[in-house]
Amino acid sequence: MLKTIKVPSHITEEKLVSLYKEMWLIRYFDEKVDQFFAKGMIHGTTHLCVGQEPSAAGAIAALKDIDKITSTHRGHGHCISKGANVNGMMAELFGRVDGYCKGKGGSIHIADLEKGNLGANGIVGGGIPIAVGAALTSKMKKEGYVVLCFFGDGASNEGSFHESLNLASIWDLPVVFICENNQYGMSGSVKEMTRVENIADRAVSYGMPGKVVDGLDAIEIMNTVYDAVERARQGHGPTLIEAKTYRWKGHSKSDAKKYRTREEEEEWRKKDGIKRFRDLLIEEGIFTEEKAKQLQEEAKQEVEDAVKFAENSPQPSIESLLEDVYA
Amino acid sequence: MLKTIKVPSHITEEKLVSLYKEMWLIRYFDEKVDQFFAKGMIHGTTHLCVGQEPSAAGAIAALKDIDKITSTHRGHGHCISKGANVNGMMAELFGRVDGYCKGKGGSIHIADLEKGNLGANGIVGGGIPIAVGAALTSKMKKEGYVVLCFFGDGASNEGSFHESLNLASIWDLPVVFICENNQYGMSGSVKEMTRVENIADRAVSYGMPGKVVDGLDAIEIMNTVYDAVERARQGHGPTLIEAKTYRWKGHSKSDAKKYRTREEEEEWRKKDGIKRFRDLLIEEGIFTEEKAKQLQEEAKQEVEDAVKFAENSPQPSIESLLEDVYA
Amino acid sequence: MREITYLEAIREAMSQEMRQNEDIFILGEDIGVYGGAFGVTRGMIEEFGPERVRNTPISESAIAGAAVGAALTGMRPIIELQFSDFITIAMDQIVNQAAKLRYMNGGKGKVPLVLRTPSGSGTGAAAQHSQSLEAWLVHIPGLRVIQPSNAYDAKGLLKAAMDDDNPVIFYEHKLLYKTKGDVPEESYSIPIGKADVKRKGKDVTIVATAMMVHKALEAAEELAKEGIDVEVVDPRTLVPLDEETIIQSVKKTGRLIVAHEAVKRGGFGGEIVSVIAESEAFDYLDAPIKRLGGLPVPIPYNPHLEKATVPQVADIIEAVKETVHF
Amino acid sequence: MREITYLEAIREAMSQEMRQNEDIFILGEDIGVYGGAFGVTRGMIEEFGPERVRNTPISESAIAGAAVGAALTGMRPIIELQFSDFITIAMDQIVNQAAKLRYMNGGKGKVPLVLRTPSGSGTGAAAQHSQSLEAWLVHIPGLRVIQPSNAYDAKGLLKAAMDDDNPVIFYEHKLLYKTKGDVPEESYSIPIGKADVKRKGKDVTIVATAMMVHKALEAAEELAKEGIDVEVVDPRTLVPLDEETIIQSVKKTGRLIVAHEAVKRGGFGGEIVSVIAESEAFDYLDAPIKRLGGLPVPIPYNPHLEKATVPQVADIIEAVKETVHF
Ligand SMILES: Cc1ncc(C[n+]2csc(CCOP(=O)(O)OP(=O)(O)O)c2C)c(N)n1
Ligand SMILES: Cc1ncc(C[n+]2csc(CCOP(=O)(O)OP(=O)(O)O)c2C)c(N)n1
Ligand SMILES: [Mg+2]
Ligand SMILES: [Mg+2]
Repeated sequence: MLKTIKVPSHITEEKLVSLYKEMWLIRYFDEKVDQFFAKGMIHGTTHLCVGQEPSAAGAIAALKDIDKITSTHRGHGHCISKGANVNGMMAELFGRVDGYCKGKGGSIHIADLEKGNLGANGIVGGGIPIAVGAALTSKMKKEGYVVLCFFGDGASNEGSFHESLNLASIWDLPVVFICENNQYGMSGSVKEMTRVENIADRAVSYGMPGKVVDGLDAIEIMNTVYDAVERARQGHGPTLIEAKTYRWKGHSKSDAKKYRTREEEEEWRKKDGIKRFRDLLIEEGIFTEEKAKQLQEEAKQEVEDAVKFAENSPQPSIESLLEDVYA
Repeated sequence: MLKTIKVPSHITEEKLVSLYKEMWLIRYFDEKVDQFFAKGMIHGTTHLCVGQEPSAAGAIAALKDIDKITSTHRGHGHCISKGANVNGMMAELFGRVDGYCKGKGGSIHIADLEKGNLGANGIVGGGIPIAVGAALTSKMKKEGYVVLCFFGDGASNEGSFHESLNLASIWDLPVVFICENNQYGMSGSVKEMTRVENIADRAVSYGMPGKVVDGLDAIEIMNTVYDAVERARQGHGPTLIEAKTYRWKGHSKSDAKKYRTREEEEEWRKKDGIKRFRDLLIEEGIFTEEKAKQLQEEAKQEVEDAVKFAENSPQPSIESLLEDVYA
Repeated sequence: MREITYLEAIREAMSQEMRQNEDIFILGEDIGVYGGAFGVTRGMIEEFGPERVRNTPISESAIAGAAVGAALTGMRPIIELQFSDFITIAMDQIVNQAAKLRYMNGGKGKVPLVLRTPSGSGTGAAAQHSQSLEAWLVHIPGLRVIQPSNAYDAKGLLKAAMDDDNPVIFYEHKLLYKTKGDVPEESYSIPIGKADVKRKGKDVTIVATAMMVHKALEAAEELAKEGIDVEVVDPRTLVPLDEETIIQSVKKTGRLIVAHEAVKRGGFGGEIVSVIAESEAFDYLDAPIKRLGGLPVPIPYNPHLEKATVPQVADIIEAVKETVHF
Repeated sequence: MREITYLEAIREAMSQEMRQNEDIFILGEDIGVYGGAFGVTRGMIEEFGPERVRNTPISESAIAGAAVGAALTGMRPIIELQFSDFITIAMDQIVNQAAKLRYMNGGKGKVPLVLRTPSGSGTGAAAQHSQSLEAWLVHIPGLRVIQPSNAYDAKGLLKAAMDDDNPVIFYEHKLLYKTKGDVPEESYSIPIGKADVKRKGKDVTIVATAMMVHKALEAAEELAKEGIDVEVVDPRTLVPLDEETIIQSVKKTGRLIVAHEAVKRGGFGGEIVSVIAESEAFDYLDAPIKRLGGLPVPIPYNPHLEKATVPQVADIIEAVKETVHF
């Protein structure tokens, strides 16, 4: 039994420990990707979730294996937390055959259908109705799964957000909407781009519950998502959850970050959710500082291994170009 | 000075009297159109606003001449109230050269730019962002006008509604959104298609005021719209107003109305807003029952004249087909 | 054989398949007791219930997206889009999601959905309710595009569409809904990608789609009286296109006219013309190819103007004569 | 003359015009201090302020619709759509509203807006950020469609677009942004509807757009070494299309190749082919026409695959040789 923290009943101490490592895996993965992009060794673009690890890891920890997610352009964290292996992810970023999409998708299109990750999406808001549809399948086929639908604050201004939440609500679908409000779209701050205090306030428009959580508190996120997911699983319909968070890096490959101050960045960095989680687990006596270090190192190593894996994976053949369009 | 009713300061007794006639003009116009469609004498389709006259007439009465409106597929009432002449409207429905669109637009595309009616729209929700853009012009050019944007309950489930209200709000644009909630989209009842008590509740999502009014009470509508319009004119941004109303007729040309009961229809018919307005004016001593009758007759006659006008208007020439595509 | 309408054929294809396959369901606006804007689903909610004939809010983007998500996870949704003009609102989900998901995933997952939608002019519905935008979809890899011209084809092709594991855009034509034809009662499938020679002839080939098939056949009857023997080829499926049948026909006749209702500029006709201009049939051409298509204007409301906007029998006759007498 | 980039030329055209005309403003995502996804508007908010360089929420449909409403009431908005793939979301406002309003109103009102948007592949942005969908817009009466291939054309055509009283879709190409060219400092206008012969030649005509103009010119240099004299025609504006220049060129060379990056199937190439196949130039053709266009797949992420998806210089050379040696 945990002393000071409450967690969903299926969350064991081991799970919390692995969650800690998972957050480091996400961070190291994205840090590595950042380096490769900077060096021009990966092409295209990418969107890093460094700083946002708790909302990915914490939310997905609340799910069962059968549950599904839809992700976004900023999706590496969701992908890892939903069980993807970083080898396949890195290989995809390198555009290689062993990548999740055989090199055809790249960063913003990684999907891991086996693990229930229906995919990142290059279209802001594009995944929201897809999540609703996946939830409809669950309901119609009585499959018992819930869909956790990730999107950003910026996406909540898209029409697809509105239409999807309404549809999910009137059909009481097993879907939980989770807005990772990292304060900015690309450069547009949520304060300038909306006139609501919280994105979660928009739940009113769909007659569904709206909850605000601290996006850097993995435990709070986990509990809130868990309650919403179980509510949805029991047929009581969707919830809109907003996790207040921050992306440490620029929006994508090149971003001078003129739209925000270095002070603001510093303030948010201080609130590092991984460190906070570590302190909590130490306080709870779940692991020691050494163990924490070791896990962190392991995560780092996994990313290094992933790079090797990716580098060794072959380029797709030109013949493969025409494959996979039609089923 | 009126005894029991409060109206905006620019509303004179004469205006109230003419408003009464205007509502009859709307009703007779649409009744006549209904007959012609039934007889197959007008082609295409049309959407009648019989029963909804107070929200069209009352809302537009609150405007100044410089103000603009955007209308919907169910737009004859808005059009008449914004000052259009029924001759040109009827001619348009007949597809004749003297119609508002020279016969090229038909019922769902009548616009009267001179009078500030930016047009009906065949796309549900299609006019909402256009209203926002027109309001942007007013703000940027300091033209001082406000745009009154009409749409239905069904339209409030479109993405364009959401995006537009958000945009108007963050830019503090002089636009007032008025949802004529007639309880149904085509066949989808607002109760089944949303999970909100009031469409006006959705104003929360945009940090703007939301107001519910009795859509059959022309005076209440007028006052509420007036306040919102003046607020917008003073630069305080948009308001969402919902007028609860009912369409007496089917959705469009052919509608068996299986999605609602005859009892429900009967109940709403009893609440006829024109009759109510008449009783009020009589009570206030603004006119007598005879005068009311006479006005009603005049309205009827105007519609008859419009039919004659339309019938006498020539068909457009085939050569005109290729004209008017580009400016 | 039993005669039913094009509309009934579509409904029958859906109903028969829904009886067989629990995974199929329909979603769209007013498809419940209202029966859909054109009555295609009339009676279906009574048979299949509101879970499988799902009335939606007016939210085309969510309708399409929900269908994509449902298809990706094991259902086989049919979207009824009330008017094909509204595909403008569903376009992102159809083009950027449905069509591309499988490829972007490197061949994992599939999106078996059918989007049925009525297109075309002739009902006085004016500019925003009368377009023929099939050329847009033809341009998008990952989609199949079907455009049946009669009741028999509609039933068989819709069955094939429902059986297909890919997103299929199924264009119906409003003016064809009430046209009748012989249709077997039992379920049958017409292979996607097989054109149909609706009339054999030797002097000139007309490749026509949807309503234009009927106008071409009418023109052919007229022209036969003058001794001109017209072959009418109906591609039926635009993607994949049965190029072979068209090429063979042109090689035989040496003359080609392409007729569709959609605006000529940028229309599907250009694809047919190009297929021939690039093929071995090019050498067999005895006259320039002619396209007949909609005039470059939005569809006007007035019935005379509306009619004049799209090719009519007389236009086809004139084009054939010019081509034959070139 | 002064050399600047395509991107700078576009910015300069906007800035010069905005200094002259108070009614012009830009709206779009991240066009403020961020300078837009590609940096086109960099520095403009500093000069013109946030009222005239309006950062919007991520709401493509409202952005487009607001521009329509503003244009209809007297402003002259420029929409910057971050990637042309997102036109799928703005499509209803562009196609059903902007393009049709004037016609539906019987000639009253006008919608002078410019929608600028980067298209094309080559940056590794993958399937949802690399499309070339200009053919869709070509099909819609009421729109003008412009696709400049170099800095000089970009500046002059954008000026013409801003001067035009109709909705204009202005396709920029991502890979062209950094290309340099001679561009006069003063404002100038290139008439919409005039093709440009980018290279004179007598053996074969290549009609190419955007990036393909450059590839065709490169191919032409190679081919010149082998004594094949290629004429490269850049339509520059797809609607209206300068059919005359293309027809004259083909009459002269007797051979035609059409090259665009967009998917070949259903692409704009079909229109060019058809214009020739229907014209008097048909009789002058000594070889079948060839279209070069994108393969029928979504744009893949891997750079080698991505490149192989769209026509390259070698493909053009090969096509020319086949055509010339037919
Ligand atoms: C429909 C659409 N519009 C614009 C973009 C470009 N874009 C990519 S990410 C992004 C910002 C998204 O903001 P948000 O939803 O808050 O997610 P975040 O990037 O902050 O994680 C934008 C504008 C896009 N990909 N799709
Ligand atoms: C985008 C779009 N979807 C669907 C339709 C078909 N349609 C026309 S009116 C209508 C119902 C609109 O309901 P509401 O907004 O409540 O207006 P009302 O008809 O009740 O006045 C529908 C579904 C359309 N014209 N446009
Ligand atoms: Mg964000
Ligand atoms: Mg309604």
